[in-house]
Amino acid sequence: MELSNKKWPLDFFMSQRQEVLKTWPTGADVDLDEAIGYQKGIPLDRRFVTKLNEAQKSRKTLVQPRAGVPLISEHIALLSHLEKEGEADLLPTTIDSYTRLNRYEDAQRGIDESKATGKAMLNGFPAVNHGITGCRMVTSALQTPVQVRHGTPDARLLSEITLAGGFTSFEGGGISYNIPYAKNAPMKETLYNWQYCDRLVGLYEDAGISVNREPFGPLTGTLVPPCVSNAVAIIETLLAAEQGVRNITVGYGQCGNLIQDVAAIRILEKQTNEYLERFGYKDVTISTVLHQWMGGFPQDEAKAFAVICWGSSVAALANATKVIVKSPHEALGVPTKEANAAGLRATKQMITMLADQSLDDGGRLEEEMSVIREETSCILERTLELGEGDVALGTVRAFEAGVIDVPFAPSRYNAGKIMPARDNNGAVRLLDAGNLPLNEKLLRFHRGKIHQRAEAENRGVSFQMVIDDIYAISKGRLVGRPH
Amino acid sequence: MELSNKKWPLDFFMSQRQEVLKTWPTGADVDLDEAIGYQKGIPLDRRFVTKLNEAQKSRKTLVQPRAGVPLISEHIALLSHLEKEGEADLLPTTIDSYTRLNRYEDAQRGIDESKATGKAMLNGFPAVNHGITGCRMVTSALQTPVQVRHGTPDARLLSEITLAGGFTSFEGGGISYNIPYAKNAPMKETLYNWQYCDRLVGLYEDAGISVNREPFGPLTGTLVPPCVSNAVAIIETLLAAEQGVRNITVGYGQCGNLIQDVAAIRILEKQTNEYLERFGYKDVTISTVLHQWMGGFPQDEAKAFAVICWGSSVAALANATKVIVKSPHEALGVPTKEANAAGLRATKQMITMLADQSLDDGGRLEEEMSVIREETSCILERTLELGEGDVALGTVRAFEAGVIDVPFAPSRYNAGKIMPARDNNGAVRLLDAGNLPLNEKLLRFHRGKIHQRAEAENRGVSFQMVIDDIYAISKGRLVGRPH
Amino acid sequence: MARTLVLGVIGADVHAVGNQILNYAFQDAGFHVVNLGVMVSQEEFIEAAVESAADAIIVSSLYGHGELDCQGFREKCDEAGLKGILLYVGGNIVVGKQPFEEVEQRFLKMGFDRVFGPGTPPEAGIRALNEDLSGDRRCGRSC
Amino acid sequence: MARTLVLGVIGADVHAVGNQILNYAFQDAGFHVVNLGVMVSQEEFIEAAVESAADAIIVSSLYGHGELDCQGFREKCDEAGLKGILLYVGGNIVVGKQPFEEVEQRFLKMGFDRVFGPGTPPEAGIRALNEDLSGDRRCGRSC
Ligand code: B12
Ligand code: B12
Repeated sequence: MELSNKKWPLDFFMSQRQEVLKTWPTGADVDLDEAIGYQKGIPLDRRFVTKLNEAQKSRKTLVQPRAGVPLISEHIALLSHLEKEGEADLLPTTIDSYTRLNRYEDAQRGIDESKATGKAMLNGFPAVNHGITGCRMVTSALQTPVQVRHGTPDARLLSEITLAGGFTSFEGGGISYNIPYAKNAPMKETLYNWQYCDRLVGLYEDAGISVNREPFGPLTGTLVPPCVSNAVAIIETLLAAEQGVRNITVGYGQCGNLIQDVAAIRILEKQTNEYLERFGYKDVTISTVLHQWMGGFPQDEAKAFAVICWGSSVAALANATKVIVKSPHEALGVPTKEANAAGLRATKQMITMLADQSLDDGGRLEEEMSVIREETSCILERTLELGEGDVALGTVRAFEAGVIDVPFAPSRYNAGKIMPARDNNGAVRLLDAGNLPLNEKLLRFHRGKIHQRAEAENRGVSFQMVIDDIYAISKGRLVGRPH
Repeated sequence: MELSNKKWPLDFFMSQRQEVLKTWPTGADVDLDEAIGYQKGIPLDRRFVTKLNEAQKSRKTLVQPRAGVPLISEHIALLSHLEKEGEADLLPTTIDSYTRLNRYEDAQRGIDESKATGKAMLNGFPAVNHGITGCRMVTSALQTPVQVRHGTPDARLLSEITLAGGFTSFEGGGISYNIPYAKNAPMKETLYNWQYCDRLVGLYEDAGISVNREPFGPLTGTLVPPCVSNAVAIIETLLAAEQGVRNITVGYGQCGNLIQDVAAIRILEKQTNEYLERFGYKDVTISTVLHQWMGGFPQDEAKAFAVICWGSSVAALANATKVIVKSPHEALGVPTKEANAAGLRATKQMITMLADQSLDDGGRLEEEMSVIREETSCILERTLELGEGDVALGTVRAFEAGVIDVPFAPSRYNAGKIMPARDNNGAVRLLDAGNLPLNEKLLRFHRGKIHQRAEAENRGVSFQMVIDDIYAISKGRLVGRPH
Repeated sequence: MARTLVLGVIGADVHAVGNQILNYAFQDAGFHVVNLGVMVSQEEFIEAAVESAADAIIVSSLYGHGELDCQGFREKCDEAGLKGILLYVGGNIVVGKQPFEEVEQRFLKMGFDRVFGPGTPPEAGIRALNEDLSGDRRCGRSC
Repeated sequence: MARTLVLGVIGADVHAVGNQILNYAFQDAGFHVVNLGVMVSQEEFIEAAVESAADAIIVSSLYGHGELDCQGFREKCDEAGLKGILLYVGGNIVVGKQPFEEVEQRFLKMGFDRVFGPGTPPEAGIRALNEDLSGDRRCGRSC
């Protein structure tokens, strides 16, 4: 079937499904009716959507970690710890990198060696290898709803197994789990594969089972201009809605400047709803997630706490529906459960402490929101144009043309022409806008901001600025100034 | 001599001095000329004033801990650790509670028992007992300027010994080191005793030695309305300036609401300068200090980090000249040097990360600034009226009348009639304004704010609100809501 | 009949907030409270207890000098004829973060009946008082 | 003449940022760099090293599977005729925060000449390369 943003016919989906379930033995256990029956048995208060909706209504910000280890019992112990000692409102199951690339044999080797050495040899939970039974052991052991978090370009089998396994939310998307997470995956292919996942979620929705979906907002986590990540989130939302998804959390990775970050989250929610309405998708509920700083962390734990807390403040002041939490071990390795829980507790304190405050709707915030809105529109409208009205096709062409362009991405299907850098107040701007279809006014705005910084630093505009910015947070700054 | 805000005649000061230096044997070693000579030998970059002026010029926020242990060598080791591992920009020497109350015999017992048991039995450094030599050992061992931080109603001998001992900054004031730190010290007496300290600093200034002075901003650290602490800071500044002090850091203890805190710090600096000008004090340089949350802390260290980091953000966004840092051990006891350094590093990361941002000058900030300015004026103008133009006399009478009134203060010379509570956004307001001379408009403003909260919480206005607010931060909230 | 408590913060300690809350909470719980406030000496505690025929003395110490300030308190009570009076201490009673069990032992040895760690909520004190004072006679350390 | 380095991120690892910076820094320091980017297999490293007659292979691993991905690398180099080629590895090469000395030992045992911990700045790599490649012959693990 040619790629287009059209809801997949059921029989086409079902025929694909036959193939997908064969790609690893555990696939054979998935029976959709049985799975829907199992999901129906999950109490409402253990479902992701319930928690998100409640939080949105009461303008609370929920707290969620990342976490995953190779073995089932250890994974349950880990999540229980984060639930109790971490006071997590939502739980994750982070999938290991082999599974993400469908390398299930390697994942098996990781499981075996982890058992043998008593050390975690995988960086996450290999859900496909553990199969439905393994997944259900995990999801049923906890009071708190659990989400699958991964980075899988082809997550078809993973979605089948984990949804049947009792997870009530599934992260990812055809762009956001391709460009930052793959080198050789054609955009066409990953959009297509994610239509599968979304269609599957749509089937659950049709059966009255509400499953949350979450495009991965931060992309490469490294100086991603808000307009780029917001455009991607909106596209993935439209693609998911078309396949029948009804509950979507759009995400954004903290850039570091308070005004820009709050503006980005606020306008992301607004603009997503606007595009949904424009394309006639009704009954889709949108919530937001802020990811605490996704770039390089300081190694010192006290300093890492500061980075974590700053992200938490921003989430609270922006009234994000949830915040994804880092740990004080971030710079060093996958955190122990204690370090993970400590990151959560610091975040919880910050979030609840700031629950009754939000950022002043002053001039600079409005200004920043309108800049991001305009940039994002430029990108989305050009994308739609390229796709002759079809956002799926448009996305493929937009990436070819560099109209959407993610900095520092590993994928060869990403142009890699834009170069971001911070302005004098730490907001992420474009040092080189590459082929992003920004209008002349916006380009002038970016140039002006970067030059202002260069002048303040008494140096020319150069790649060295970008490098300095990449290291900055880990060295205790936001803007990488020369010494 | 009757108390009045008049510069002490030199011979009067000198005659008092004879008595003061006799109150403990180590006083005999102080020779003013020798001391001035010693201070002249301290390199400029080890002086407090130099660092503060530089920071103010470059709009940097400096980071300073609290720290003090009973024995000299341990104290030096502690401060060296905070200098190196804590990256402190400024150092303290926190004085123990016996010394603060001139109970030098008890302090001696504490020194002796600390030596005997190998445990610190005092909560600070007994500088008077250690004398000039002990102090010089400390101040000369460090690259970073050191300040005396205490809480001493009668600090005359302490100021003599520590200034001769090479300290270049001296905290405190006749109000701020009385009301929160004493039970039975008449205001008249402490104002008088602090005129002595200020006059002494003035003598150093006359000799070309610049010594920083710092009124203690946070007072009882517990729901102190900004107008009360700002009024006290301004009064102590005027009193100090009259005696010849030339470099003053006015302080404020974080209340918790971002807008209110930034507003309080900004207007504090402004209004202090305005009053100085009005009374004709020229050449007095004013800088600001924000104290991280001074009330009850959460016991959990991760949560304590969040409280620390939130204070740091506020200091950075308010562009305070320095920030006084808490440690993750705050709720439990005097911190180990490691915990203290961790608090410092978290603060440093936050401050430098936010160095290039400040809060939007939006409507709510302006509004809050003008509220605090007006309240503070009401208090100060009534105080001046009561003193028939003399601020020292006025202060004594203002406290008698409850025109200045500090909540939760131990002093019987404080009216204790006002009752503060948070509004619905966490700003500290007046549930009961006692005898504070606020105008009707302001009183209506406070009543309105408190009622708004009561309504939101669906309960009546009561003391229970205040209790809930006192516990709130330690339980992870800012506003103490009913369950 | 309401039990009488003498309440105060010992030594040179000026931490007034917790004391005001304890005062409020103990009264609210039905005790008769003689609150001496902050900076209370052993002698003042004892004098007040004698005068008010108190059932218990509740000592707070927050600032760290508790260990020095409390030395010999039980003995002084005994001398003053308050033999067996219930003696509680609570707060941040030593300098620094120390293992609570060790601290507790040291203060029990000094003759306190109960020792409460940092941040103990008033309810814990009230519960303990209700237990220890539940008999119809004074019930001091001996029971 | 400029020394040639083969650079890449091993295994299923997509962390691209550090790789781009190392590429820039090594070139800036005068090396000739063959950068294979991310998701590079042992075979691809070796092939590129043979083709470019490289002086060293610089392996990055960030995502935690480094220990699995690097098994047998030295042996494969030997088989491919790259005996003695300089082999560095760096990044977050194991899962979790582990004592660096132990990790280093494990990777040295696997045949790597130098092992660099989390967040090592490029300059440290450059310094090491300049030392290890300073002779006028290739200087691998044997010297
Ligand atoms: C940004 C980031 C991402 C981005 C990467 C985007 C991209 N495609 O590049 C995204 C979000 C996609 C991502 C994904 C994942 N990540 Co990631 N990520 C990070 C993060 C925060 C920063 C990495 C970075 O860019 N740093 C900045 C650059 C400049 O530094 P660097 O990468 O360390 O490289 C420098 C040095 O290490 C050194 N160096 C590197 N190699 C060598 C070799 C030699 C010889 C020398 C001398 C020096 C040297 O020089 C480089 C340049 O200065 C780190 C944590 C951190 N460091 O703070 C985690 C981290 C590396 N990620 C981690 C993990 C586990 C993952 C995931 C599996 C998801 C998950 N479970 O959370 C996936 C992996 C996907 C995959 N298949 O690889 C873990 C690895 C854990 C471990 N080793 O125990 C880390 C440490 C976070 C953590 N504590 O859990 N990640
Ligand atoms: C506010 C505060 C101040 C204010 C006090 C204002 C005032 N006059 O009241 C100011 C700024 C003036 C101040 C001064 C000092 N402080 Co102070 N202060 C605090 C702080 C932050 C909060 C105290 C508070 O009000 N808490 C809220 C109330 C409600 O709780 P609470 O006091 O703990 O009381 C409750 C419980 O403990 C319990 N409780 C108390 N007694 C008893 C008894 C029984 C039987 C029971 C059941 C329960 C019970 O019930 C109370 C009500 O809920 C604490 C640290 C913390 N807790 O976060 C430090 C702290 C108590 N201060 C400390 C110190 C050292 C000082 C100073 C010496 C200055 C310094 N070196 O930093 C001076 C001392 C001056 C003096 N002579 O006493 C230390 C004590 C260290 C130690 N024990 O090892 C602490 C722990 C901070 C620290 N970690 O260093 N402080």
